[in-house]
Amino acid sequence: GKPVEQAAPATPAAPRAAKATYTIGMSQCNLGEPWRVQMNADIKAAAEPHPELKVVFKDAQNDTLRQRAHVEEFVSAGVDLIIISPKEAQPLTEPVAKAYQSGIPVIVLDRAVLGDQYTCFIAADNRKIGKAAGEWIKQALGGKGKVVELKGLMTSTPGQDRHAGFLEGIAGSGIEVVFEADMKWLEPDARKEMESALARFDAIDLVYAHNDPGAHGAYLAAKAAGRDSSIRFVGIDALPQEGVAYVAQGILAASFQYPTGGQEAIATALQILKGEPVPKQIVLGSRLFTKASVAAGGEDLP
Amino acid sequence: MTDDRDTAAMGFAGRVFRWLGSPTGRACLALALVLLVGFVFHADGAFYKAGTHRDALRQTSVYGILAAGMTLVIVTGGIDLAVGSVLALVSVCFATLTIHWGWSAWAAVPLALLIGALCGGASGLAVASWRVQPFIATLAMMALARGLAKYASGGMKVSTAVQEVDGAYRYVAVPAVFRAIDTRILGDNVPVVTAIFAVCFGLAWLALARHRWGRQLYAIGGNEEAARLSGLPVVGAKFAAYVASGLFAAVAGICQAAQEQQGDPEAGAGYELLAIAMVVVGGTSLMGGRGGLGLTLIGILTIGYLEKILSINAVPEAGRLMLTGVIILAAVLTQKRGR
Amino acid sequence: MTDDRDTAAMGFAGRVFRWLGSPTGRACLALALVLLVGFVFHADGAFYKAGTHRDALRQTSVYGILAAGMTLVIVTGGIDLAVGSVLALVSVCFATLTIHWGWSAWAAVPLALLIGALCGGASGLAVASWRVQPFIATLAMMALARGLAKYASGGMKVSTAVQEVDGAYRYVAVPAVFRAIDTRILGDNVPVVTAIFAVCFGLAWLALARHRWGRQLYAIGGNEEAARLSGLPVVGAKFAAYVASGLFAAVAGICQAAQEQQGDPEAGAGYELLAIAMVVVGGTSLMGGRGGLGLTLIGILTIGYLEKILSINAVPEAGRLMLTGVIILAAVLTQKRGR
Amino acid sequence: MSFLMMHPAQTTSVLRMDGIGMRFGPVTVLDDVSFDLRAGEVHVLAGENGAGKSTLIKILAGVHRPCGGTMTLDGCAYAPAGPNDATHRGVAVVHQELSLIPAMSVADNLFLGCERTRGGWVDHASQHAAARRALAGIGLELDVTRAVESFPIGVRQMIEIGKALAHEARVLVMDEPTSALNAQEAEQLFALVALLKGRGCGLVYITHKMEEIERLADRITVLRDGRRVGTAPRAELPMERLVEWMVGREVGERFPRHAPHAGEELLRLTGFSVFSGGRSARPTVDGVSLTVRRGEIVGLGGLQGSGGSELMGGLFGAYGARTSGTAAVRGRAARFTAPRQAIRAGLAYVTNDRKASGLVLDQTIVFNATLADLPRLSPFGWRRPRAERAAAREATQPLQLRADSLDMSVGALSGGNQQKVVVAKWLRLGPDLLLLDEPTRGIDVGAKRELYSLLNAWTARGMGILMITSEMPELLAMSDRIVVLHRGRATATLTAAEATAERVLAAAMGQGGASRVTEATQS
Ligand SMILES: Nc1ncnc2c1ncn2[C@@H]1O[C@H](COP(=O)(O)OP(=O)(O)OP(=O)(O)O)[C@@H](O)[C@H]1O
Ligand SMILES: Nc1ncnc2c1ncn2[C@@H]1O[C@H](COP(=O)(O)OP(=O)(O)OP(=O)(O)O)[C@@H](O)[C@H]1O
Ligand SMILES: [Mg+2]
Ligand SMILES: [Mg+2]
Repeated sequence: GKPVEQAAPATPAAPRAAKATYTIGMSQCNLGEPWRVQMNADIKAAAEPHPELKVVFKDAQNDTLRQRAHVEEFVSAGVDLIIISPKEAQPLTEPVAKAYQSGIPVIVLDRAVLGDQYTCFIAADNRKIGKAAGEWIKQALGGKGKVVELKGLMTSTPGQDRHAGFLEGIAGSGIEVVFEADMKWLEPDARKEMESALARFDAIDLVYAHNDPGAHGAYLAAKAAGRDSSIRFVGIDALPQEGVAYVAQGILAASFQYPTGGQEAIATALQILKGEPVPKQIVLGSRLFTKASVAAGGEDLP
Repeated sequence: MTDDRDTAAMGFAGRVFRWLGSPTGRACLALALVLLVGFVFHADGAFYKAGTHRDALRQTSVYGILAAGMTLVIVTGGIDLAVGSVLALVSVCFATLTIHWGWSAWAAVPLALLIGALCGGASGLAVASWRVQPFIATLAMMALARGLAKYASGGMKVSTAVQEVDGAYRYVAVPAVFRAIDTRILGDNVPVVTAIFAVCFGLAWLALARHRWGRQLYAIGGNEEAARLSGLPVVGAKFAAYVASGLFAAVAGICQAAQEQQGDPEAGAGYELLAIAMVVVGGTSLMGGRGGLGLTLIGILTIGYLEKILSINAVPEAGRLMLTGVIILAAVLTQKRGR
Repeated sequence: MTDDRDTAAMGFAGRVFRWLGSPTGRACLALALVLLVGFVFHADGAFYKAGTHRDALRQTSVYGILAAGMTLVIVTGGIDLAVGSVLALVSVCFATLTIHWGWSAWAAVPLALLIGALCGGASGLAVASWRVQPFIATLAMMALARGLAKYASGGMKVSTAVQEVDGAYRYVAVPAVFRAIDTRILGDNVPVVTAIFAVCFGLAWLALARHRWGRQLYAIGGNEEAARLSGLPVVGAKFAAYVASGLFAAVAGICQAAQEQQGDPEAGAGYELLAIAMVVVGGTSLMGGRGGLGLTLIGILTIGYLEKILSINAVPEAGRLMLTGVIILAAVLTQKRGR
Repeated sequence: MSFLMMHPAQTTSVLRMDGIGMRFGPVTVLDDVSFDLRAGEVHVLAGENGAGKSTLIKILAGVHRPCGGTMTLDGCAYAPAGPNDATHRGVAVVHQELSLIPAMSVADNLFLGCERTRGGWVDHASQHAAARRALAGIGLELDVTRAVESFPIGVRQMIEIGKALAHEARVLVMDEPTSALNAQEAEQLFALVALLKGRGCGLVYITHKMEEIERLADRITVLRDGRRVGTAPRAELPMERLVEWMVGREVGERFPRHAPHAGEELLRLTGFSVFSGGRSARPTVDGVSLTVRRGEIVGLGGLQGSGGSELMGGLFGAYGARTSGTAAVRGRAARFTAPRQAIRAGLAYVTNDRKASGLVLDQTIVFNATLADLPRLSPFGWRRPRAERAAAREATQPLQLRADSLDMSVGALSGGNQQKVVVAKWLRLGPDLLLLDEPTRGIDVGAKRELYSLLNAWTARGMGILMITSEMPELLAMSDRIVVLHRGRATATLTAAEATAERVLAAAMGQGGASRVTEATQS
């Protein structure tokens, strides 16, 4: 990732006296998605070499009110730093601000909260990644073709951004989205929707799915219909065991990494705990994995 | 009648023992079991802090409101699977009215309640008048209300970030009614949502234990044919139970929207199972005709505290699910009753 | 008795009319209703393609297997909310055994089935021996099995990308059994999962309609006390129903893993409601003692086709949910029966 | 048929029960009860409601385990592990409460628990044939593939008996088998009893009907409050003594005298029809005309399924709008489409199946006794628990309800006491016109006597009563007029003076008395 320095207001928390151990409270909004499991794993892995760090993980099971309770519990337990990957911006803004004002540094990961009452926000940009995917597809198809879009849960912001970015990316080309459906991030649903698309359209050039399991489900449907060789599949997330693996196996044409930021969060946390200044926002870069670049560990997106 | 004499003769120990054998006693045993877990695993004393208990009550208030309405339906031998979706629909509508359209609470709250009552009424119509099985009628309403919530919100959260015609975002203030619901009263001790829950619960208790309608619900759940032949308004009473459940879901939806400061079309998924579990863990039978709100209150506290204890101990997801399963079963086993 | 003479006198039209009034007839009417929607909204002729129907059957096979097992439980007046979680647990275990540990199908399949049977057995024990209400016993098992699935998989999908000790990934081949299950047979016409569904369905049908055990299940659902007075092994028969449901969920889990080429601890969420809806839309009463697998088959097709028709028409999520709600209700209303 | 096999007549005891005790929680239900049954005898077990008769035979059937005492069967120790074990040892029981599964077919019910199977697979063909044969053996011919619930309650009771006899039985126990049978069906049953007796089978017979005791019993054992009062051959136990043994005091005349005081007309039905099976089916009540006056008891006679229950249900609004013809209550047109309307117009309806349609079994006596009177007991909707208690006490006291407490759940009461709760519920309302469908089903002599006196008291106060009963003596003794139905039509109207058992039966079979149909509306 490429940290982007910003003119950020000073943290109210003064540099603290060095302690033997620091407790970090980590509230994950939902562990039902592999990507978030990976985020926790990344945080854990990054914290492991630092024996002075103790990370307490909590899972809000996709429930905003539970996550709000997490923050309150962390404050009352007196943790040294809070990392939160919020489910919602609006409802978590206030609890996070309260924690921040009580002197506990807060790192917000992946999804934002409103205002500026936190220490640092670390995230990738879904819209940018969606746009990159759109542009890549435009180029791969030579500017025209029939595309199926399998969308993530469209009530979620990542789904909305990956969709909007994609439309931006293919804007002005001859690419036609012939079939779009909400597969709610789920592989079996993606396979079902793809089967319907296959039944309706004899010519499909490419499938753009909002996550790699979705692309994989679409691939399985096409394979069962004997049409997998004439269709290319593009996904997002590029987790090592999913998207990257599919690209390496030649199932997906491309996968766009959506970094978890786990590593960066711990690095930033260490800085904060040592009293060093940190930027207010860190925008993570993305990597593109294709057949050509997968062996080399992908290529940075511009 | 001899029972007064018997009781007098039994002595204190005997009466305690007898009480422990009663449904209420058994339910309390289950709650005690869960609290015991909290005392043993107190998470460095967090369990002994007043704030923890206040938060536990606040967190469980929305479920509790649903469970209170659910009890009325379950007593008739029915079930209402739609409450979670109705909650979402109402939260979306309420947020749209107050945040986007700038309605005052005096207009928005009644309309939100009306929406909940209409959803409940539709289920009630299907169950009471058209005699559709409650499980399937409310399952249909569950899908329908969720679809309406997504439709009404355009699939987006209804928050204070309002999109203008030109696509730019404008931030509006959080409505006063949201702030009013999401604070604490009585010397900063009681969350307003908990007070709302207490009022809802009290109303439901009055209706079920002290009003004629409650009798009718029990009679319908116990023997619908006998109730009909005794001249009870079976269709009307049943219909009203579902309307009440929809109303309570609407209240829960308003509380949810206020606490989240937005209307979320995905809110409340799975809450119906939690609310039903609260009613049943209390000891009310899904066969209808037995149980009551006293038991439901114990069930609400049992499950509410279970969640809180697992949460303050930061039990990981897998362990939490397993423990929830085991403890619910253990709680119910202290009651040992079934169909 | 006069009814034989009546029937003879009725003539063909009368008999058709009478059949339409029977539970089977009513269920078929609901299916016809859904198919009619398909004929009207055929999505540029996609509905008329054989492939669409083949896909519809494949997609609904996993649900169908669950619904078949569910029918056995529902006939006893019970319910099994745990099937979705058990499916996930089995899919994770099966994937671990075959992909990571390299077991052959001959060893992995029996062990996977055993895991399903054990989960079902635990629910059955709670319901039959300890007399816990089925709803709550299987709700506890639902949480427990999901927790176990997450624990066994470490919260990650178990796929062909295997992590080595050094953190690097190694890709193993998709096991032969996965490929075998995820193909088509009989001249590429019948998906193997559909064949598996047919076998499961046939077994369940035989057991319920032709075996002594089936009589016992109906009797228990119809009047448990009378069944006991008639000397039926009530506890054993009920227990076996839950074991069977667990076994069927295990078969569904294996099919799911094979079709996804991985074990997903999040798989099967909400499938239990779909399976129950299939049983009930068929016309089997949740009160127990009535209905059967013939009706369930119609219910499976009704809901399976409904999903497919909404999908080929690319109906957006909100509309899909609303239509599902309305059509389920319409389907059940053609049956007009309830508690 | 297995039960047709010949056994040499024996006089030795087949079955002995010695010092049997039974407790439910703290309540002692049976205390040191001894009982013996000889081969080829009918041993009647008599006693008041709640005396413990059913409990005793449930012990015999392996349903309950006694908490004391011993049993021997054919000289061998007998301690059944469960109902199945008892059946295999040759003890067959027809329980008081129907133990059939309503939604299952007749054949499936008959062989429930001992299906005819090959390796577990049910042999439906042979089971159907065997079921048909078993039922033919008790004079019943019906479609054994039909669900039991599609038959009227009387037929169901016969099916239940058929079920007990489908297996070879050394001892057959019948707990109030005729409580749902009409005279004709009862005759069939008595013939069957004689047949079995002749075959050397020992029969235990529980009944509250004096005629049956007189007619069938070889010996009689009387229970009171869970203790055995005595055992005697019928010849040595005249009826008055028997009743005294049962009740513990003299009861007096069985059917108390009743002076007719017919007053103004309460009910007039003209061409009243009920389509209980839907408009397209044959009406179950077909153009019946009758009147009931104040102070009058009108009996409805007829065979099982003749439509009496439907007539009452239709009149009471239980079938909604599925009625035709005219009904007038106190001279005003009254076509009730919901029971609520009928209740408001001063009608009350005691149905013939208290468990299915009379009581909320899980709930208390107070709950049930005040259920129909809720509107009055809860002004502005709010209930007054004290007033409810008082009302329940007031309503149940004259009926001499035997219960530990008014807070007992009704399901724990004996059958007769349950019936009293149903009656109490309706009496609370002080109805003008009382519809009674088998009001004395399953209640003991003492209680019957009480009920008859009450009927007389109520009619004296101006209530009109329409009553269905399958007990001919009751019908003849209590009715001022008798309307006989046959397949939904009124075939005769007889005054008390004209009515004889023969005439009623003939009309019930659709013969004779036909000329009187036109007079049905006159009185
Ligand atoms: N399961 C039970 N639990 C508690 N008490 C019971 C139970 N079954 C019966 N009793 C009580 O036992 C007593 C005897 O009941 P039982 O049914 O044997 O009477 P009975 O002589 O058959 O009366 P009836 O003539 O009315 O049928 C009654 O007081 C009844 O309330
Ligand atoms: N559930 C049912 N389904 C179909 N037919 C029924 C049903 N119940 C009753 N019947 C029919 O309705 C008619 C009347 O039945 P029922 O036995 O209730 O009459 P009844 O007047 O109560 O007889 P009685 O008063 O002598 O007991 C019969 O022809 C019977 O077959
Ligand atoms: Mg009895
Ligand atoms: Mg009758």
